[in-house]
Amino acid sequence: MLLDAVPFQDTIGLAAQLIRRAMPAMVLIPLGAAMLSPILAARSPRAARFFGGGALLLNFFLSLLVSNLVWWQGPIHYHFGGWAPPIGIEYSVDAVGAMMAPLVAFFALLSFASASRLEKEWTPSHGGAFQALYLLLSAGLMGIVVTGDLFNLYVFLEISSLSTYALVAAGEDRAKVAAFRYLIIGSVAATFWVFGLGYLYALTGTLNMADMAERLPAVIGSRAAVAGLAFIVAGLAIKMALFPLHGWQPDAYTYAPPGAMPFISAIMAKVSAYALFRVLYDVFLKAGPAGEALELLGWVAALSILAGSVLALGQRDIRRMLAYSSVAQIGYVLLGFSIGNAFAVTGALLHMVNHAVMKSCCFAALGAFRAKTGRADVDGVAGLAKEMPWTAAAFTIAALGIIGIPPLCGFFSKYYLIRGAVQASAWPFVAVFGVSSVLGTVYFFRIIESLYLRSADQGAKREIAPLSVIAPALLLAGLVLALGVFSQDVVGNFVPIIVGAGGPS
Amino acid sequence: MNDTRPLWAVLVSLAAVGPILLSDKRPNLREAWSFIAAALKFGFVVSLLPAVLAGGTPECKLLDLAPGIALHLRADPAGMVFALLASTLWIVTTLYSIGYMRGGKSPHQTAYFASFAVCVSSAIGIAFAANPLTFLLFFELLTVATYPLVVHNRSEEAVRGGRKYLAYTFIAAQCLLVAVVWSTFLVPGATFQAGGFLAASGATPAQLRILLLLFMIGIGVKAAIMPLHGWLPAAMVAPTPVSALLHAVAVVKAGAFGCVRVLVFIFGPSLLREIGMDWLIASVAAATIVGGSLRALGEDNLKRRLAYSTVSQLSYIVLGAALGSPAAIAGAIFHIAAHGFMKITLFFCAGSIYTRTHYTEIAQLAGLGKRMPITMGAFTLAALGLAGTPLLAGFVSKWNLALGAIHSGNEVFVAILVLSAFLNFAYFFPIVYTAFFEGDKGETVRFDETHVAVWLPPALTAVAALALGMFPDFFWSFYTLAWTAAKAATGLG
Amino acid sequence: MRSLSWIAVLFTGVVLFYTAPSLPPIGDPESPASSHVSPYYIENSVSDMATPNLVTTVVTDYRGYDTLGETTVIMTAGLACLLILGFWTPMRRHPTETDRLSFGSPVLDAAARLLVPYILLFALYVLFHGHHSPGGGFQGGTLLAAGVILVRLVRGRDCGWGVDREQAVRLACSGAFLYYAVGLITMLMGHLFLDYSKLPLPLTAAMRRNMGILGVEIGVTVAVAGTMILIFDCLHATPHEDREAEVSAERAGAEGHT
Amino acid sequence: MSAFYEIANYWGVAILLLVGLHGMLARPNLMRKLMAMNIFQVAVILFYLSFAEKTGASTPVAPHGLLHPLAADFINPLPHALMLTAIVVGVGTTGVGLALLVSIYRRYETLEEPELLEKMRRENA
Repeated sequence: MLLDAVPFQDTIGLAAQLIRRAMPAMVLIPLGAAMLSPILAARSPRAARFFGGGALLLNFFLSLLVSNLVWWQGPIHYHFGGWAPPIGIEYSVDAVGAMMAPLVAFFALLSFASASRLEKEWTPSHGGAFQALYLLLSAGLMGIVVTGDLFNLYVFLEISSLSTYALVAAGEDRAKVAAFRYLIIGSVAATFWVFGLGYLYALTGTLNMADMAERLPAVIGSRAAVAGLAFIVAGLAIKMALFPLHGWQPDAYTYAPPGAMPFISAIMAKVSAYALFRVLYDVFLKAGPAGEALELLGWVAALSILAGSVLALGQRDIRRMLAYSSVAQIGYVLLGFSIGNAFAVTGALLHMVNHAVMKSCCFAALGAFRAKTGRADVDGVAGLAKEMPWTAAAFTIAALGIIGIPPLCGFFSKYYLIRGAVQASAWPFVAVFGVSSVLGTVYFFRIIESLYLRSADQGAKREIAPLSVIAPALLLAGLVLALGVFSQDVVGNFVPIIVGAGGPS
Repeated sequence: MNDTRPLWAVLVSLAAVGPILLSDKRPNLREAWSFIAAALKFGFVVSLLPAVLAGGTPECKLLDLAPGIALHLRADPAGMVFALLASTLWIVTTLYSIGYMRGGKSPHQTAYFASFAVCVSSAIGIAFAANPLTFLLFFELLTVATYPLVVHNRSEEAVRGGRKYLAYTFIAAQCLLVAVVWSTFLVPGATFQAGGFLAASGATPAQLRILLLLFMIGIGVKAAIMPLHGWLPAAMVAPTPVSALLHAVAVVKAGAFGCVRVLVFIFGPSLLREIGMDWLIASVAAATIVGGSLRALGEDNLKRRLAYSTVSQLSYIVLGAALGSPAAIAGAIFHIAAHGFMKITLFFCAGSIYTRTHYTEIAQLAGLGKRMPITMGAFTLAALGLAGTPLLAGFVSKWNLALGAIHSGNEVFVAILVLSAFLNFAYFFPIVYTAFFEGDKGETVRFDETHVAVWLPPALTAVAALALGMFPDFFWSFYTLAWTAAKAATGLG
Repeated sequence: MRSLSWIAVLFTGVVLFYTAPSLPPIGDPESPASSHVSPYYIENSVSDMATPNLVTTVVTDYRGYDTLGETTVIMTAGLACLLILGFWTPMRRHPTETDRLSFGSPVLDAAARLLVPYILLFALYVLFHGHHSPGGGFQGGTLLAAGVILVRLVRGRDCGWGVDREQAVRLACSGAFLYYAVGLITMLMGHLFLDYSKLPLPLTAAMRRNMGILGVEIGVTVAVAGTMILIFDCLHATPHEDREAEVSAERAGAEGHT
Repeated sequence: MSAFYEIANYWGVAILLLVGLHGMLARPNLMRKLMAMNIFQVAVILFYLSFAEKTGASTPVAPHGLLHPLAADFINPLPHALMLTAIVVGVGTTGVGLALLVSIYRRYETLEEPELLEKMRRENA
């Protein structure tokens, strides 16, 4: 066989070459599986589900291999159709992309079990469609993470949006109205992205990120470039559900099917935030985004943090409260980007990972509570800690993480963000972090109090929550702790890269 | 160089939490686990004593928490005092709470013992933390671990007390986080140094003042300094062993120790005097001392009176650390231990009175001295100690504090100390008087003590307070530890 | 909601009108868009892949991966409609009386009978001639679907040459998969994804690209046709319970008349 | 900076965009919102195609037999290729939107947003 004839060191080189060649498979595996799922599901739904799960598992291992290779040997580039950029489309995975890719793959795999559990009541082709859309969503999000071409990013943004509209609409009756509102606002966002890209294309003539980064400094002075950036950022702000533009998120999170929620809640906003990071720090870095533009972005983010926290206070339904809390937490990420120094950006990227884990743990635990009592409001979960001690503990760990209690992971991303803000002596932003954590304490402890301190009303119907829903919550809670303790290993990989790659000092 | 004993001291009780939770159904096994953990922890801490007394600082660095900042545990003299106090009193409190809980048949005992173990391990972590970030990590862990204890008996009043506790401590936690981040920004990778590490930070005095303010708010809530003390009386609704833990063993003591760390080991006496904040903090502490005592006078509930007495006693420590002269710092560090022993005795007595007679108001205690001589005897001994009468631990620390006040040139605080002695006497003597001299004289009263596990701990701690008064270096050599830390902090070397 | 819209419109309007003048003038040959990347496309597509239609070369080869994404977008839309409106109304082989005449008056019936074959033939022409004249996969697929949907509209809801919802789903997915497979072949052979010049065909590199484009165009056509039919069918379908109610009402009506 | 008449297309684009945006956000009827969304997407298509223009250049299909077309003779094919995608995305979104509207109408018998929200609130209470 080819491999054993080659001495060991070469096999490493060969393996690296193989992974370098197989990198786009991170998107192609779920894509191909999605295309085959409806056909397979018509024959036998069980086989289709194993096929989908297997594809996501393989995809997760590949993403781990790719990210380790990137962290070991530097960015990987892949030219589609044999055409080098800027002629053809290019996939490029740098250190930060190598962090996001396994994150997307992991969450796709993790909530695939609980998402597909929902299909039992549906006809086979209905189920096949649900699984195909779920795989398309993970392919779309992975496509956004690894692409190096701005228009290709739009295409995969649209794939993930369309599949999210459908996944949200698959929930209860009111979900269809929420999905329609999400469709309208989401298509505004995607069209803003294309429109902003149009401006930049008109000025630079290219769609490739690296090439545009070279050609932007010459034209950054003109108003059109700033307008392009403004439209792109506005589009992504809608996708990230930043305050004033977050209208669609609470309904979408509340009425979406619980199975898919850990995936949607964790990753959707983060991938858009990552796209913003690529635009701000890959494309616009050399051109130096206008100082006051970033400053304005910072104030929008701060407003979003405060508004999200305050709005979350007033909610009885936990899903809606978690949606508003996501509005606040994504504000942390944007604030980290707009502060701009290496610590703040590291904090923002780390917070993307941490918040993805914590928020999806909350939703997974909530899914288990809902499976048990059928209700998802604060009174509905009263006294559940006695019957479901492990899930309640998982929810508490995630909640304490979001508040920022050491040694959980939320604390460390907040540490970097505040460290960055102090270094840039942006004192109002430091105050914003503090206030929002306190507000977070209030609305999370209200739930913890209800879980542990109030007695359950015996009348409510009680089913046994299936293991496939509880397991993700426990696994994620463990991850929250592990990410906290080993946050240095996660950070160690992309701080030098950001600082090294001429990023913000 | 990597001496892992401090790490084991912290981890042993964390490790005990698992077995405690698992042996929920078998109380004896659960108590056994607590005892084993307490004994092991005490053993580890005492094993560090000779090395520290010989001037060494056994330390160990674990994984990095942030770039350039490791999870760094180091046993220095001041840390040793707090660690010894916490581990010793944990054994005594475990014994006491077995008796108290068994007697009182209170529910949720497993949650109590588990969070108690986490509290003590974070207290030891705070004692041995070598850099501000590690200190913050254990400080917030303590905050979270104490919440289940404050809301222990799940009553509406307890939940409200818990909410108040959360409001105070989490706002403080944010201020402390910002302060720690700012200090690591000013002096990257700094560890606690006797005499403070901020002197070379190059920050302007105005910035340093704000930084100090943030630190004091962050830690002051736990140290129950006057404007920030609101949560402590509200937390009195918890059962007595919890109050004992809150007051004497871990929580509030961690706050006071935190103030010592900030004032002596981050800012340092010379820097404090330079930015003119030493008299400000000292006067706030003095105000708390007097204010706390006055509030204690007004309280009729025994435990609430003891709570306000803690508020005022803790500010002795803050006062000593703020004054900055060697004697004051030594007195402050010694008072951490002295107040621990005395106050825990008072709470144990209050608990044993409650289990036996369900009296909570001071007026009800008439004639109790004859029925419960040992409990009331210990109570009187500890009360006198707190008032600062010679031959008791309180006197040693008060004497050094007064000496320090004179050395540092602010004589007015000596007057404060004397005034507080009278106030202490004013709010403790009525209790002692009603217990021994009032009540119906005539009928013969038989000896009516509670279960041995309830009256033995207060007796032990009262005797320990007496012993500490007479021989300040009794067993744990608190006095020498306090003075070594004080000399190092003020450069007398 | 209205005030938010006025603010948004006002703000976007200001940005548009303020920044439009700084865009390059329309039609200027030296504008960055026309001078940086597009000259390569214009000058090299005929020699690279023997395809005069420059847009087709850009769509299917230079930026072929975009079009794979596009085809997936279409398939996603189809599957989304199926999931949202997946009320399963199986095709009935023998249409009832009303189905036949729901739209079809004799005039429409005759016109459709004449028109549909030419629509389908023109669709195939547009597909296969996409290399040389404006056209290609998407246009071909839409025309194919138009023909089938015209028959449905005229001949009533439930008969459309056996292309019921199940086949439409299979059509949509297999079309997209054909496009995906063409790219996968070169990747499995160790070359780059969608690199048609490495296809295992006994032809010159340019002709291999030409054939690759054709294969991809066919995939797109099948996908678009399948999806269009699927979406039409979903929107057109009535849920189970309404269906039964309709049929029973019909039967009652029929008894009433006889 | 280009003169007013040189960038006439972009005024058209701006107007279409604003009409679409207003229609989507302000119109109460959901179907109208969907139509406004199409106007919004058409505006972007016009915007891109106005980059492709080259004065004196013909449509991007090389005549038969011309092996090396000159850049100046043919307009820029890239925006046309991109707008093919935008059209397809527009169709996809409209298709899904219509499907949602059909299912909403079937469930609530109305497409007017105020009425709809009122019905949902009454059911929820």
